[in-house]
Amino acid sequence: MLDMLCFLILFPLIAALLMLILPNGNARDIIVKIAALITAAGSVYLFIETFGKGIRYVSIGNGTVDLIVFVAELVIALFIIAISLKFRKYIVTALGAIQLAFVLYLEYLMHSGVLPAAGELFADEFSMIMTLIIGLIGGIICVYSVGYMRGYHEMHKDVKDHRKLFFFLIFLFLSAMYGVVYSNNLVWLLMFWEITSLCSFLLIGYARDELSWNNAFRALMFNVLGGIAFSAAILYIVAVIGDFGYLFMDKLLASGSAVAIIPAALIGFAGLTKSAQYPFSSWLVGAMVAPTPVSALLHSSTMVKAGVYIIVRFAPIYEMTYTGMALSLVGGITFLIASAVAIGQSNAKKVLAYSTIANLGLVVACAGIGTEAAIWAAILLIIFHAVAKSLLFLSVGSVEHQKHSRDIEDMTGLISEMPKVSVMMLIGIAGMFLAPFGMLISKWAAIVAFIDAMKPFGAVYIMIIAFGSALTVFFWTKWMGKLIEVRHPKTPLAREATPQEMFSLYFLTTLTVLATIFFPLISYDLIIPYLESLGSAVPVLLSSGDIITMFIMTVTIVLLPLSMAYFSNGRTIKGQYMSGRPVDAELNFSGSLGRTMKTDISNYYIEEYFGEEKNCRYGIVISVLILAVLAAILVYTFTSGAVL
Amino acid sequence: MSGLTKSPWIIHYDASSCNGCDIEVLACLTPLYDVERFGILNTGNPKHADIFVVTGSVNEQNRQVIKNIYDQMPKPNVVIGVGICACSGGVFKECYNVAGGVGQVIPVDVYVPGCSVRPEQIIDGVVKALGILEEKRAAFAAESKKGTDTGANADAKKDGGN
Amino acid sequence: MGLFSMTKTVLKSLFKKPATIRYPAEPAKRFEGTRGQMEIDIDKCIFCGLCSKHCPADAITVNKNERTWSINRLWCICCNSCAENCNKDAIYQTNVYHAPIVAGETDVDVYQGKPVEEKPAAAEEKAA
Amino acid sequence: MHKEEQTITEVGVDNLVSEVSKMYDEGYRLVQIGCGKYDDIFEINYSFDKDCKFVNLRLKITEGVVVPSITGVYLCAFIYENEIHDLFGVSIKDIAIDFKGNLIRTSVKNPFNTPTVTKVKAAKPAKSENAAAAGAKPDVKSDAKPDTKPDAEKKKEEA
Amino acid sequence: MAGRIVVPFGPQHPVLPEPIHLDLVLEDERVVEAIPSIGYVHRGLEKLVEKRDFKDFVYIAERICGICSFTHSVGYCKAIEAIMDLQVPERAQYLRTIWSEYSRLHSHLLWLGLYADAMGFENLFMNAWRIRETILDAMEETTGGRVIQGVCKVGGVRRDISDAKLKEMTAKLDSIGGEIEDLCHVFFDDASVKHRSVGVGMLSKEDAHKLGAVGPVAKGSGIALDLRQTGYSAYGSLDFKPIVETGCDCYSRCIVRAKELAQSVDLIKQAAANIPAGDIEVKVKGNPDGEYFSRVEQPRGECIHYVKANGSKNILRERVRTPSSANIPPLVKMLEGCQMADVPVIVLSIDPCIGCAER
Amino acid sequence: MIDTATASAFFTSGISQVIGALLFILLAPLVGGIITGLDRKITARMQGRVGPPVLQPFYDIKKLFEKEKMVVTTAENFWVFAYLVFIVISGMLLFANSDLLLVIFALTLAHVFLILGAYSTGSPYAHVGAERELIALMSVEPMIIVAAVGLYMVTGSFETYGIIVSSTAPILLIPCLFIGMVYILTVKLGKSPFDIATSHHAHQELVKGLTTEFSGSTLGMIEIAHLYELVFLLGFLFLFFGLAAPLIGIVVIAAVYLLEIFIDNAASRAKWQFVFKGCWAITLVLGFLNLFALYFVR
Ligand code: SF4
Ligand code: SF4
Ligand code: SF4
Ligand code: SF4
Ligand code: SF4
Ligand code: SF4
Ligand code: SF4
Ligand code: SF4
Repeated sequence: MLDMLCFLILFPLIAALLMLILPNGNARDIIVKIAALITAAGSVYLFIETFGKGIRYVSIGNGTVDLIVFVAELVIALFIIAISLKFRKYIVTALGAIQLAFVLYLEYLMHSGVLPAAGELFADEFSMIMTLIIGLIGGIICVYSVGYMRGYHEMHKDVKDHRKLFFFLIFLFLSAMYGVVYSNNLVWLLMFWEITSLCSFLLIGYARDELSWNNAFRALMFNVLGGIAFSAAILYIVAVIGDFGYLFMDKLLASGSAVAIIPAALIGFAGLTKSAQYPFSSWLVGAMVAPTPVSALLHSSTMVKAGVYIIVRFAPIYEMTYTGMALSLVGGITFLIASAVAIGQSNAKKVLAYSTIANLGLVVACAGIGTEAAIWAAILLIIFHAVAKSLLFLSVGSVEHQKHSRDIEDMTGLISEMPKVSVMMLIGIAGMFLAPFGMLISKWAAIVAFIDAMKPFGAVYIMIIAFGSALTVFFWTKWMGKLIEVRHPKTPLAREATPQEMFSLYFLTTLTVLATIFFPLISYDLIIPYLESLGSAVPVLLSSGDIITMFIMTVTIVLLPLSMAYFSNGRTIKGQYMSGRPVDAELNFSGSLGRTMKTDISNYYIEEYFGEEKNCRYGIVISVLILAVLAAILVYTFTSGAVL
Repeated sequence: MSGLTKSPWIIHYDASSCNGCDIEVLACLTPLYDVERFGILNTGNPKHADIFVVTGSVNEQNRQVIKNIYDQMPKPNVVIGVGICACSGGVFKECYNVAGGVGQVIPVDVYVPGCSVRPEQIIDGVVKALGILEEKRAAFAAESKKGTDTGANADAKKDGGN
Repeated sequence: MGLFSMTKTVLKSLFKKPATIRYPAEPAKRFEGTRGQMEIDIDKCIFCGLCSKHCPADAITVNKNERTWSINRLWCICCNSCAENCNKDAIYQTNVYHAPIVAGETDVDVYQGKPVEEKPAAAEEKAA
Repeated sequence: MHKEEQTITEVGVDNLVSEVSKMYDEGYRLVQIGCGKYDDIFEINYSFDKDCKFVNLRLKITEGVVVPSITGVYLCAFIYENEIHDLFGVSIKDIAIDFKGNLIRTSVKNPFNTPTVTKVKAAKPAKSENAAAAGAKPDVKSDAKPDTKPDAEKKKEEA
Repeated sequence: MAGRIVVPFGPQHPVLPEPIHLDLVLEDERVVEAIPSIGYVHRGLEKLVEKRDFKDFVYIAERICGICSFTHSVGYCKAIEAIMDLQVPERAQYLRTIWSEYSRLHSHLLWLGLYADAMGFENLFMNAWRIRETILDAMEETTGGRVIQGVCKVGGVRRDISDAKLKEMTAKLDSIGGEIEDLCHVFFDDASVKHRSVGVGMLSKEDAHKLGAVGPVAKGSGIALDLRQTGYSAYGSLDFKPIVETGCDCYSRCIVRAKELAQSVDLIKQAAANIPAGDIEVKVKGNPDGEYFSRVEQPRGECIHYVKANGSKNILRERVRTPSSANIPPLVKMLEGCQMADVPVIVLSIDPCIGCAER
Repeated sequence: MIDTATASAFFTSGISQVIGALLFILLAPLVGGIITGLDRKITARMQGRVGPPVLQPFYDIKKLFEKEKMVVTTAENFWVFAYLVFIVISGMLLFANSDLLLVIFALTLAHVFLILGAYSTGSPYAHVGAERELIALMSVEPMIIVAAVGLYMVTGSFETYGIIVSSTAPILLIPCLFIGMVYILTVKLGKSPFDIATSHHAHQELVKGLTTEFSGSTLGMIEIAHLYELVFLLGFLFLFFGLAAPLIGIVVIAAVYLLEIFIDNAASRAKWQFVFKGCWAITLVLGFLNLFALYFVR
């Protein structure tokens, strides 16, 4: 147990260091694959080992580790200051300085006391779910990167090859993620948290051009801001509450809202920045400049997941407080507006980015509500989102390599050119919003959870989710439509992507489908026990009737393609209706003025309603207002001691 | 009784008519004549239509349009030439740009004479066409039964696809 | 600005008897002066060809030798010009429309005049 | 008998546009442009109207003379000028919206420039395919056999 | 972000009663380009003058179009009569006026119906056409034809209407007046109709003038252009004022036509009250020699029949400039930047009749 | 009216679910067809004409299956078939005591299939129709979800039988939601003024919009699905009355349907912007007010 937790944190770290020395080449590629495989296998092993055993603590506390942690945090802060000075990003420098000050002050305070050595690391069902997500999806993304990055550098001769650093960062990232998930000690958690910020910064800036750097710094800025909030929470515990025991998450959570609400809110704020909620969402959109595997990593299994992970962890504290409501309203607003913005995008990765932001918003909304049903929904959302979203990112990456465009319009009729990738992409998209796939179940659960949210707020949430899911249907369906819109069939490509890429895609597709089929098991064996461990009565969330309903739908969906066999028989094939105009195979027709007109068909983007700039502005304004209210609530709590 | 003759949907195309016959075709749909009594709908889409009503004569530009529309109609279907322009080119048959009646381009089943035709004549024409439609349906049903056995439809698939 | 300004008309139509003439179950409405198909009293015709000359649709063929007068029903526009130009008043317009013609059916009506031998009849007419 | 007063002033190719501009400045509306070919002379009438006062400019040209477009003054002239170009083969330069001979696609080129009215009997189908747009090859395969002609047509030919 | 959608709109399109083609380029549903192409109904009938006797040509002229068939025959006959200096009897002039206005009634009712249909208002379409049938009945009873009348001839008209019949006709017009009013009320006031037509297809007065708009299109843009004011047929002795609206949009054009319904009814009544007794035609001797631009106001606006003859029985040149062809340039202007859903409404708002535009 | 105890006893038994589902599968097309036939007849009468026979919808469908099987791409059949299947499934679920939210999601899924079918043809008109249908779907979706939530809040059950056997008719507490549902029903039934994506007759700017490329049996499947959907929608409306006021429910629903026919005949087609904004505004105002109020009533 102890070994496995440490192994999962340390093994990727070692692998990362190895990457720094290995030269580019097949050997490194193979080692990457092996390391990824080991990480994934380790995750699965840990999962099996702890399955059904409830919560477990591990202490490895001794002064040395704490010192390492302190030094690491110091180094990170200094690095941030240095690099931001170099690029003249003085806001980031300032933030870094604050962070540095906090770290030093914290060390000064802690110096006087002794930290009880009790379970710095821990594992329960929730962390196991996260373990699987990080291990399996993170691992598969590593495998995918091998082929992808080779192609990337063949295409982009102008970008300097930093693949060593790339793989170093990726593995470091995984290590830090495990750290985040397993840390019980908040100070440790903070360190891992900062490492993820830094890794993402460097990965976003991979191309080393101006755009990349700018976006990378935006990410860094918001994340450091979140880091400061996080350290403020720790400072609060140390300085105000004054009981070092509360530096352990389990204690803090057990202490209930009365004690923990302020640090929980601060950490929640940190979670908002990391999970790219409004007003911080722009960093995630900017992160699109990075190579696709990076985006996939940031979006599906790591980084943003760290943000929502921590918020969900603290969800019980938020239950029935205005603080929680404020957080979850930010999430709700983010869900609504990011979904709307996604409609106006034709860049596939941007659509994915906004949909990630939206989905995380929903998770945050659920977590902020904090009831058992809501947490149940939040965890389901995390799972299904991770699987389907990584599948989508990777398939978009593969299409991008073939078509040299990430524009959805350029995917017209993709199904006839790249049938395998397209079908997987379709499954991924369906996984994001259609019954009986997972995301939809989660949404269903969220609706049920919302109804019982704090009294009049319930109505607001219902409206938000009702409108939000309608928006979701729009942009996903039109994307699916593009994929299958065949104007004239082309011959499929012999090789749609590199074997590594195809393997990763098959793997993730299988995962998406399996997660859907086995979701009752996931619910009964993982989420419910976790909820029980939180100590409250768990409502019956899934009746057997619902499961049967879902089962009927799933079976139907699986059986339907069989009908294709019947339908491809005895049909006369005729061209499209073109108002009686004669057309050629490409649907060109002779237009006015003697021109030849090409029949273009593009999707609707309806920018008059769903324009990016306008909506993002609304999102930012509203969320800033809510955060201001949150600040007021906290100040009030701080001064009066009454939990709102 | 087949469904076809109880629900013949029409598509109307104005080849190069003078409007006289067109508006009479439209008039058939309106309250006084109301051909929906016979289940007739004006679909405006060849793919939904059973009866192709052409008014006006064929000229260089529209001959392909007529062909295209006819081609996109699923079988069994019938064509009615309405008005003498559609039957023979009418008073314009000697104009340089008029190639003649619709029969120049597609096979016509019923000719409705008149200039302009009267709604009652059009109704009469449709009634005649229904008889022909029923014959064609029977023939089509018999043939497609054979077709599925022998796989004769295979080449139907090939041609016309674009 | 009104919502549902159509209400009155809709309700009126709903409760009134429909305006429809149930042709062919009911007879078509027809006026005395309706322009229908052309008929000829072939006995009056002298096969002079004037009608044919003034037919804007060239629908009439007159064959003096064979004493036939024929009209192409798919060409005739029922304009009555032939009747107006016939000095013998042999042609007249009815108010009956021509029935539709199924492909393959004949569209030319040929009228055979009585053989020329009937001189006495012509003489009689002259006398009168 | 009601008969409108209608004046006709002759203009030449070189002062056409300036004369038309004058009409425009005086607030006239362009009513129509019409062409006729009498013997070898093309007669092009430019008709204007102001408060029901009807005046015409008349341009007489012979084959091959290039007429300047007046679309710079009256944009709506494009429809008439294209038509004259298509039907008479008169070349008109600088039409603002130039259909390049595709406004009215006729089976006979410049039909009003040819002396006789009676068309060639039964247009050859092959030609019609060419008339289809550049590049766009017709996808249509008609079930109609080329010889399926209504009896009316057949009789006409026999006659 | 919005991409282009290119749709071939027409020639066969259910909303178009007649074939016209537009290369429709859309962004989302906003029209960025709509260039028409025509020629689907071009017959070349002007050339038939070489074949037909000038008196028989009137049958062809009538078939330029089946909607304002009657006014075409008036325009053509008027040209010949002007060249030959024929004195058409007064009664014939009045009869021509009456039938012309009946044509306008039938044409406008037909148009109102089609326009309603373009907006997807099926019931309105049906009711407009139902009322129109009473007009057609009157036409058929007096001329023998529903849409192609064949009563106008060079030198007069072919059929007379008895005074009793005229009374009966005006009485009938009175009796359907209420229904027409109900119908117009919908076009004037209904919220859903206004939603589809107010502010749609703008054409400013200047543009209308510059682009040569005629008929209700010009009148809807504030230009009082009505050729009936020149006083041909019996219009000179009747009292009326052109109807003008200044909204410059589809709504205004629709209002103009709706108001012209009442105006036509009024004109018919005036004519029926004042019609003198007498002959209905003069004998035509000889052949025309000369040229004349004959202008008449059709339901869609100014139509010109230009005839040039040299004294033989076949005239040299007949050129018809029809209202619809004059209204195509304004149409191109109106379509700029509209919504796809507005396209049919705008196209219909010029009341396009391609039959005559291309002849 | 009906003894609620026996009713709930019956409705909780599994057999009732099977019966409900079977009845729906068998009877819905008949009922839907006759309603549609009457609809067309009444519409015709409102237009002053005689109209088609009441059985016309059945003739139409029979006819469609007699026609040649013509497609642009064979895939379109698959999507349309999936549409039909899922319409039937969502109806079955509704009539067999399933979770209302899942029923709604199944319905959405069905419509997504239909839209995908239109996309798959690669035809400009079908494409624009598909986009418009998607807008229509997006317009109505919130209201349906809100209505389901409202029903739950009143009756304490998401399951249809649970809603039906509730002792008070839900409509008493959620009248605004009912009105909202009636509003969006116009969109769902594809009636003027909201027939933006396709409509039964032609003459619209999109030719036949969504269904442009579907012909013969493919179109036939769509027609059948429409019949099922009609019954589904009316059944959904019935939930607002339940067994507490079944007769009133039937009368009100009949009246609502007549109202829809009337509106169809008394309005022109709106532009999609209006449809979208209108539906959302209605949902936002009526839906929110009613839900908000419910929190205090409960
Ligand atoms: S698809 Fe685009 S980003 Fe990817 S390698 Fe090609 S050009 Fe570069
Ligand atoms: S508001 Fe929108 S457009 Fe502006 S920076 Fe943020 S994400 Fe980009
Ligand atoms: S037959 Fe006569 S009325 Fe009909 S289109 Fe031809 S010319 Fe016009
Ligand atoms: S009828 Fe006329 S053509 Fe015939 S013989 Fe007499 S004058 Fe000559
Ligand atoms: S009625 Fe007219 S068209 Fe018919 S035959 Fe007589 S002249 Fe010719
Ligand atoms: S004009 Fe009269 S008499 Fe002469 S051929 Fe004709 S029908 Fe006979
Ligand atoms: S504008 Fe031309 S086509 Fe239209 S009705 Fe008038 S004459 Fe006929
Ligand atoms: S209003 Fe028009 S488009 Fe709508 S159903 Fe009726 S006819 Fe069809």
